[in-house]
Amino acid sequence: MRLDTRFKWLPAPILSILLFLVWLLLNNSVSAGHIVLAVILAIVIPLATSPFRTKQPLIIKPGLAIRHLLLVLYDIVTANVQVAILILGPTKKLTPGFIKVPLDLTHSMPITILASTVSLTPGTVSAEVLPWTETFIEGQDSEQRFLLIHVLDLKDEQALINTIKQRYEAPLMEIFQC
Amino acid sequence: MTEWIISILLLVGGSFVLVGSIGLVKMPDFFMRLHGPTKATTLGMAALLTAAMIFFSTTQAGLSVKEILISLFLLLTAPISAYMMIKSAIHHKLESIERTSGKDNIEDDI
Amino acid sequence: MIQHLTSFPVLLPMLAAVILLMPPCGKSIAIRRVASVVLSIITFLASLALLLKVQVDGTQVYAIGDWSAPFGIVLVADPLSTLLACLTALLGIVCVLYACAGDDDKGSFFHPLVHFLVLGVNGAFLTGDAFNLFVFFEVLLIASYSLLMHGGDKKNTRAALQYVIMNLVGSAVFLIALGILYGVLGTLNMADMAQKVALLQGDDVYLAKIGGLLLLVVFALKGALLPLHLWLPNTYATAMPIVAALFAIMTKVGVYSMMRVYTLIFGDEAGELSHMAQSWLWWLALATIAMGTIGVIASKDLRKLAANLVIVSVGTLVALVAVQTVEASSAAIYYLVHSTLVTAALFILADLIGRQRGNVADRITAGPPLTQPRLLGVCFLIAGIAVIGMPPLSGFIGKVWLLKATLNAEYTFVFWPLYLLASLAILIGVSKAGSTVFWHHQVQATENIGQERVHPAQLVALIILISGAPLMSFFAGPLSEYAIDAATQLHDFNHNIKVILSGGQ
Amino acid sequence: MLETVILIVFAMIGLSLLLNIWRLLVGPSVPDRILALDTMYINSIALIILYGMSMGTALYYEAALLIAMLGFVSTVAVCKYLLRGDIIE
Amino acid sequence: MELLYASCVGILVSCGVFLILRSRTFPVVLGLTMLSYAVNLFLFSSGRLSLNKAAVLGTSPQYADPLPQALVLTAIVIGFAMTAFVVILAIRGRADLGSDHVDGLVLDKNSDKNNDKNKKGKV
Amino acid sequence: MTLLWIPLLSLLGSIISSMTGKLTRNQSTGLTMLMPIIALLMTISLAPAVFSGEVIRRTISWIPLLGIDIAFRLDGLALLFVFMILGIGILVIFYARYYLSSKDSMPKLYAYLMLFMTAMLGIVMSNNIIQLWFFWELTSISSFLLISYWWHKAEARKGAIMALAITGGGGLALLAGLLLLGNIVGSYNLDIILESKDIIQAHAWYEVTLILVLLGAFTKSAQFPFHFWLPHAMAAPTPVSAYLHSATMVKAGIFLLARFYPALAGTDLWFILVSLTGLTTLLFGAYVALFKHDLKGLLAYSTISHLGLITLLLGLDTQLAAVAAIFHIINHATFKASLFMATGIIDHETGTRDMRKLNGMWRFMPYTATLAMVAAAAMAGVPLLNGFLSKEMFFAETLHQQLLGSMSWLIPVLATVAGALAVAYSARFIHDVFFNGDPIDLPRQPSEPPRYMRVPIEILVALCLVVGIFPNFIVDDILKAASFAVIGGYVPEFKVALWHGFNLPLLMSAIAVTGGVLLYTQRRYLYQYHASLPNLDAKKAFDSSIYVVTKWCQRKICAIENGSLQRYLILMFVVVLFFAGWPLFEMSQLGGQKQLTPIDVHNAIGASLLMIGAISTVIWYRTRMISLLMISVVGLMVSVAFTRFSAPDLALTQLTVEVVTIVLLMLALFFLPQRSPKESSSIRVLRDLGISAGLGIVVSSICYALITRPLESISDFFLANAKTGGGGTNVVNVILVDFRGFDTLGEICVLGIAALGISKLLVNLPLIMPSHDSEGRPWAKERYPILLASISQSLLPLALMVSFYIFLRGHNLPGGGFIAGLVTAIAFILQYIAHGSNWIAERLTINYRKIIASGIIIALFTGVGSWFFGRPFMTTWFDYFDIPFIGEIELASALIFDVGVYFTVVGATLMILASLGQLTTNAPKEGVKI
Ligand code: NA
Ligand code: NA
Repeated sequence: MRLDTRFKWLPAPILSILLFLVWLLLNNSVSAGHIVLAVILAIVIPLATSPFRTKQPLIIKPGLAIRHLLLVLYDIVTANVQVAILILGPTKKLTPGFIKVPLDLTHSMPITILASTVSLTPGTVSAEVLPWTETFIEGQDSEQRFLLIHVLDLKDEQALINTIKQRYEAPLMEIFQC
Repeated sequence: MTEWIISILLLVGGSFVLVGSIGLVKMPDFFMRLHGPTKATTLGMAALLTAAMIFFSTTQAGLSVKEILISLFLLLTAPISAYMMIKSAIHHKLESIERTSGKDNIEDDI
Repeated sequence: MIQHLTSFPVLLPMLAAVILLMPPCGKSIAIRRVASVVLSIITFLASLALLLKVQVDGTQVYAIGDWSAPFGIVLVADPLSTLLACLTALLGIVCVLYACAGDDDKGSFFHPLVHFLVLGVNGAFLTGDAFNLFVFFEVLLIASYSLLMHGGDKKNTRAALQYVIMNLVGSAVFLIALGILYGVLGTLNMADMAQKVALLQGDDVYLAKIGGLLLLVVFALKGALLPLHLWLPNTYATAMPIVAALFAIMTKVGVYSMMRVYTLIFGDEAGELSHMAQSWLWWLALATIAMGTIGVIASKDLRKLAANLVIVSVGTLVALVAVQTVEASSAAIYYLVHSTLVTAALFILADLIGRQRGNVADRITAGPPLTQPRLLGVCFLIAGIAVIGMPPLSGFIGKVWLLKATLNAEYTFVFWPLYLLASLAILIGVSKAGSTVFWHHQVQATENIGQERVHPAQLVALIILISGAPLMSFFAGPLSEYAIDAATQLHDFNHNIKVILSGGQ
Repeated sequence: MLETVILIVFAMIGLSLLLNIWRLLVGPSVPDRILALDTMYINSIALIILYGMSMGTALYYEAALLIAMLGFVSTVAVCKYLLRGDIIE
Repeated sequence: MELLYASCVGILVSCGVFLILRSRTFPVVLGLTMLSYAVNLFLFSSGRLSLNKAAVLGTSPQYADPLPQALVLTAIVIGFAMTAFVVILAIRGRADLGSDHVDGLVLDKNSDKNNDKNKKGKV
Repeated sequence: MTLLWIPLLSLLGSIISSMTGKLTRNQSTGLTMLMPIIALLMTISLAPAVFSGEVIRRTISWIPLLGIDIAFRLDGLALLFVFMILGIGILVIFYARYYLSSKDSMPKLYAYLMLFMTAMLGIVMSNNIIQLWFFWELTSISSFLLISYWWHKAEARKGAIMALAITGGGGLALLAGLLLLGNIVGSYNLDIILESKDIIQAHAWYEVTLILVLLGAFTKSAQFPFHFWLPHAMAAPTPVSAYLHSATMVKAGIFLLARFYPALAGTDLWFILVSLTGLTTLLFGAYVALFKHDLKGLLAYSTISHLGLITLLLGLDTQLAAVAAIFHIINHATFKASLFMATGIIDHETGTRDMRKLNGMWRFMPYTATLAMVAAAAMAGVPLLNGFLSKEMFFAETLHQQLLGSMSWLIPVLATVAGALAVAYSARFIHDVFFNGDPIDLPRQPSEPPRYMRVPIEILVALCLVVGIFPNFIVDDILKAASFAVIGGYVPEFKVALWHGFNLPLLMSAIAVTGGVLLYTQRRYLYQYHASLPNLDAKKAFDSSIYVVTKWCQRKICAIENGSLQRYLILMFVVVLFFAGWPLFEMSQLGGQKQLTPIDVHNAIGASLLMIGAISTVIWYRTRMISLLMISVVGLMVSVAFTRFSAPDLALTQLTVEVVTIVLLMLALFFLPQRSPKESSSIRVLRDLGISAGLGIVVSSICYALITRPLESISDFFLANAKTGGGGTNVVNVILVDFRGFDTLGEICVLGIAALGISKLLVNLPLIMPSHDSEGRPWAKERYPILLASISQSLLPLALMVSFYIFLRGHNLPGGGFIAGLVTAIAFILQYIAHGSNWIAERLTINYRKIIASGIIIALFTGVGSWFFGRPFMTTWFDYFDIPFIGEIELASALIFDVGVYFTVVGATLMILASLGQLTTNAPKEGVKI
């Protein structure tokens, strides 16, 4: 796990890349002018906003990250169909439930990514990060954290927990090397 | 051909959006209602935006991909909105339907 | 630089306000005070210079952004608007100076807000564009809201709340009126509007009429014309007196706007809509005078008294506006300047008197003797004589002039008796108030808690205002020439249109 | 064909919006209403995108973008209010 | 469409005015907000309604009237500033006067009596 | 030139005497007297010319455009009055030197007296009627100051106010009359007016004018029923009374009658009004005087009576009556002034003026008594004294008049009765004070006054005697000159003489004297009768009527300005409803000729959402949280409507503003109660519904009428020039930053001021922060949910980039500094919500006030920049540059202006929200019940 980049002027490389792309996307243009501007912005904005970011683990394995992203997107698409079916189907048959997924992740950003993934994938919505403490201390794992999830149609609790942990949490831990 | 693709994407997107809203109306408790809008609508939007992207790329000069950005924002924010809403629902001690399992997993007073 | 003079009365206060927000003025109160006074004097001098330029070169039209009317916004500096800009700047000096004695430190941003208020008022006076008028109205209103709460206690929170809400509704009405007028006339420059109004046909006439009448509502609210005057007494009486003194000019903005709108846009040349608001203005003005007079008699403290005198002066002015003759307008111009200075002086006096009377403050009851009875007594006498309209001060000339000007108006037989009775009531009310405050002492007036002497800065401010009355009387000759000149130009429709739409050539 | 499809989708979105407002009106709880409003924001994006497509102009794109960004902020603010009362603490 | 538009404006005006006439600050603030929506729509419509004619040069053969749009923009901003002020003033009023009544107190039938009470309370 | 100096000198005297505070009393008196003495000498030097029939004039231009000049004239009438004013004035000043106690401020009295003298001189010498009024009112003011000289006494204050109220009221009537007069004649010049008798009397306004002028004269000269102020003015020091009520103040009214006699007299209306008023006053005053126990009271009513006499004379339709009137003016001035002074001595020496206590003064001050008795005899009309002569003339003229037709005999009879009453009260004055046994309970032991205090009385009494014995020798010239001025042109032959032989007037005099003595001796019965009359106290009536009026006004004001905002608003809405609604009914057809746009389904749905949102906001307005959600729907739909109707910029602005507003309202909701109580009655709700429905209908009708009509506007210009002249293709934005950039400058000022004002409002704000929500739930403990915190951090750079994007494209495509600013602000607000204000404060140390100021400065200086190119403020500049590799870019000053806008918006928005947020963070949270 690494929290700082090698370059002071590039505190958040992924963010900078994202910003670079976003600028080009916004302007629908890859003209030289916009590329120059995009580069400048991609450097200036992260620097300017760096006080407003708490240190988070860097992505160590970008390739894996992209693969994971695609996987999540795929899951979103396929599983949403299922939700649509659940919604359109008879509601009486649904068996909703709350489950707690134990977390191995200890930093807020990876947890956020995991929670978002869970929320976007079918049948589950992240509800809480438990237990609640006065201040969330990044990287601290002395106390076991859980993710409280509401499931629209809960069939097998343990299976779902395993799926989440293996399918979504494990790759994240690998991406961030934590 | 592109017209077909656009049409299909539009219809799919529209359907998902509609399904999300149906879920909002149809589901018996707040926690179940949350699922439709959070997911189906987001996906529906993505489909619609893709349709728009193709539409503008073909009808107007040059590629138009900025619609991706809206999808990106939605993907970023929808889970957090859902999270905040479910938090406030728990705080408000909203009743979930009886057959909901694992209610004891909810911790009080957060 | 001289060719940009027209914009100075507007731009200088804005600059002043922002300078006062920035270091070093933002930090040190001493620097802020000096800077504020100096800047307000500069604004006044610039306004005065503009006035002289207008006297020499005639009406100045300044096209902001080099976009001439009717497309861009133009500032129109004619004798009337520059006179009022000068008056505003003068009040600005007085206000800033007076507050330097310590009032400015009772809340934040006093000095910048005063300059912002002057900006708004001057903008409203000088602009030739209807929507820009709205913008400056809002500038002066928002500044006034903030100033109203300056150094405020619980009492004026309520007044401020009501004042703000009333004016927000007023602004909504203003926008609707502008929407209608634009929707019918397709233009925003007031001179251009005037031209277009004359060409209206069919049902469009009535739509424009609604627009015009709604503007009347707005101006009546700002000017405190019956029945929209109700906010004023409380607002002015609870505001810090120096702020109320500055506010003396704000009702005049309403009156001024009526003058502009109902002599230019809906004036002689407006065809079917010509003078459409005249009879409304007339009767409302009379009712306002009556109401203000009742208020004067009923006033239990000096600030309320001054506030009600403001209402009477508004009624009087609007009655003159309603007559819509050059003579009446010139009387109105003279009276406007006079009444602004005098009522402002009365607010200040109420404050100074109140400070020297301990708990009794400015209530019109027996109280402890003042620390400086002679100084304040003489000032009150002067202000009182001026406001009553007795010789030898400016009020008497105003009174003679306005009676003379209304002599041949319709329904003079209502106005004259009413006005004369009101004058009598004011005479009794003010003399009773003065006699009670200065001469009627409590038997056991031993404790003098709130006694403080007049600060030199306050004195200078007071003298500036008070000296207006004798000076305006002494120089009534040239002033009357000026007023008549200003009024003549105000009513010279074709000349105005030509000048404004051709950019002052 | 596209025009017809757009019209159909318009109808779908319109229907969604009506469903949303129905939920907004009947509640029953405040979070329910917030959810309804949040959904409405997102459905409005769809509406605006469709307007853009039906008129063939991309001028309204930014409006959609801003709703996506800002609708979130108001939802968060309202939820924070329910949770803590004080939203900026 | 024009009729529908005008009706919407009318409804907004009605609702706004009704809320403004309530006795507590919060509904009044809502009413003012509502009224400003109505006014903005009204002012906007003074350039007439037009579909797909955004006043961006080169995007369509005909353009909507850009002037009212600019005016409404100004009006929105000013309205926002005013709303912000009145909201804070309402908070201030509640804190100062102990009530969120627009008159700062709950008025009885007899206003005279009440004024006196009010005074006593403040001295 | 000399003419001007006469009033000027006395004004100078006023100023000089006010500065003599440090000098001794004698020096002060001497200096004060100097000026009027010089003036008197000047007047004397002018007298021969006037006697020879010349009218001396002097005019200085003052307000020529209003016809108001400084114009003086000296004719016979004026000369007579100038002599009286200066002469008696000098004597009074001298007398006051001894009268005032050491506690009283002498400079003050002298300054007021001299001011008063100036005013009187001004009245009598005016040749411009507005100037006349000027001095007329000046007498009211200066007499107010004089009467209230002893302001610590309640009766002095009240007397002064009463005098001011009555004479001031009369003054207003006079002003009206004079203005009408001036309008009839076409000039305010007295010369012209006096020559325009025929025009005036033929004019339709004559009656009104006459009545108004007479009102002025009658109030000033204390004619019945306006007399009552005069006795109360006796609260003034006696020198003041001696001056005001003998020769000056009250005579001003008489002077006015005499002055306008040539122009206004001669009609039946004049004769009836003037003579009957005079007659009533004559009788009334004489009657009341008899019963006054206060010496000054007696003199006051006697003054009223004598003024009535003079008025009656001026109202008689014979020319000699006017001559008699003028003669009596002189005589009354002399004997009344001396009587007042004598009273002052008695008061001064004994400490009382009550005739019931004062008895037998002859023994203590025989010399003063003699003087007083002579003067009183003159007042009674005893032969060998001046009073006798003018009374003879008066009796004679009452016999010559034909005023009341067949009832004309009544006047001489009543005049004789009045004469008898005068004799009776004069007798009482003499007998009750100087004889009639021993004094009772005098506060002081009486003795003769200081020698010089008697000098003025001696002079005046001597005059009474000399005039009474040698009338031709002393007053002939001046009387003729004055009469000439009053009657105008031909003055009938008259002969003032002591002896006219046995005739009817002599008989009347005899009857009066006998009757008077009889009355006095039998006064017991008269007193009993008088005591049985209802006691009408004018002062009480005046006070109580003022009280009643004041209370009435206070009640009305309380009832109208009841502090209820709802009432004020309803009034405004009703006015709007009326003004906007009424012309609608005049329209022949509401809809216009424009082609209507068809309705489509989704628009209908949007509109219905908007309406539902609005209506539900109203329905749920008590549950504030829900109504807030409902109004958000409206805001959203308004933005959608803007996109639908081709206004992308508006949609963007509306959306961003909407979010900030919601955040703001959420903040407000925390500090305000969560629910509105139910307090409006159903009738009230019904009324409100009616008004709001009415307004809705009216506004939508207007809206419909507008948008169904074709429009020709100036906008084509903007469309045509946006690119070429403004350098941008987004016309709305070009209007905002260029064509109408001035509006935007004002708008950012509004925003900045609002932020300043808000932070001002928040200073020392005693907050009430609930510890739980409206349903009693305590707040959640988690302040900053971690998921929200981390996603907000990620959104900030994105949002900033979007805001930069929106900013940059604004000139050419929808966007601009304002929207960009709001987006930036909202991105930061999200940080505030997610992390709290302390967290931000640690990381962002910029002062928002400075950001606002810099924003405005940038915008302002961008505008000013164009001055350096010789262009007006805010003239924009733009150009296209071809930069290698990057391509063509546009640089425009409007962009810099927009930067200013951006900064102001960011600064203001954050200042508003953050300062409120900061406040709660620092305040302790307490449980306060709501
Ligand atoms: Na806070
Ligand atoms: Na006696």
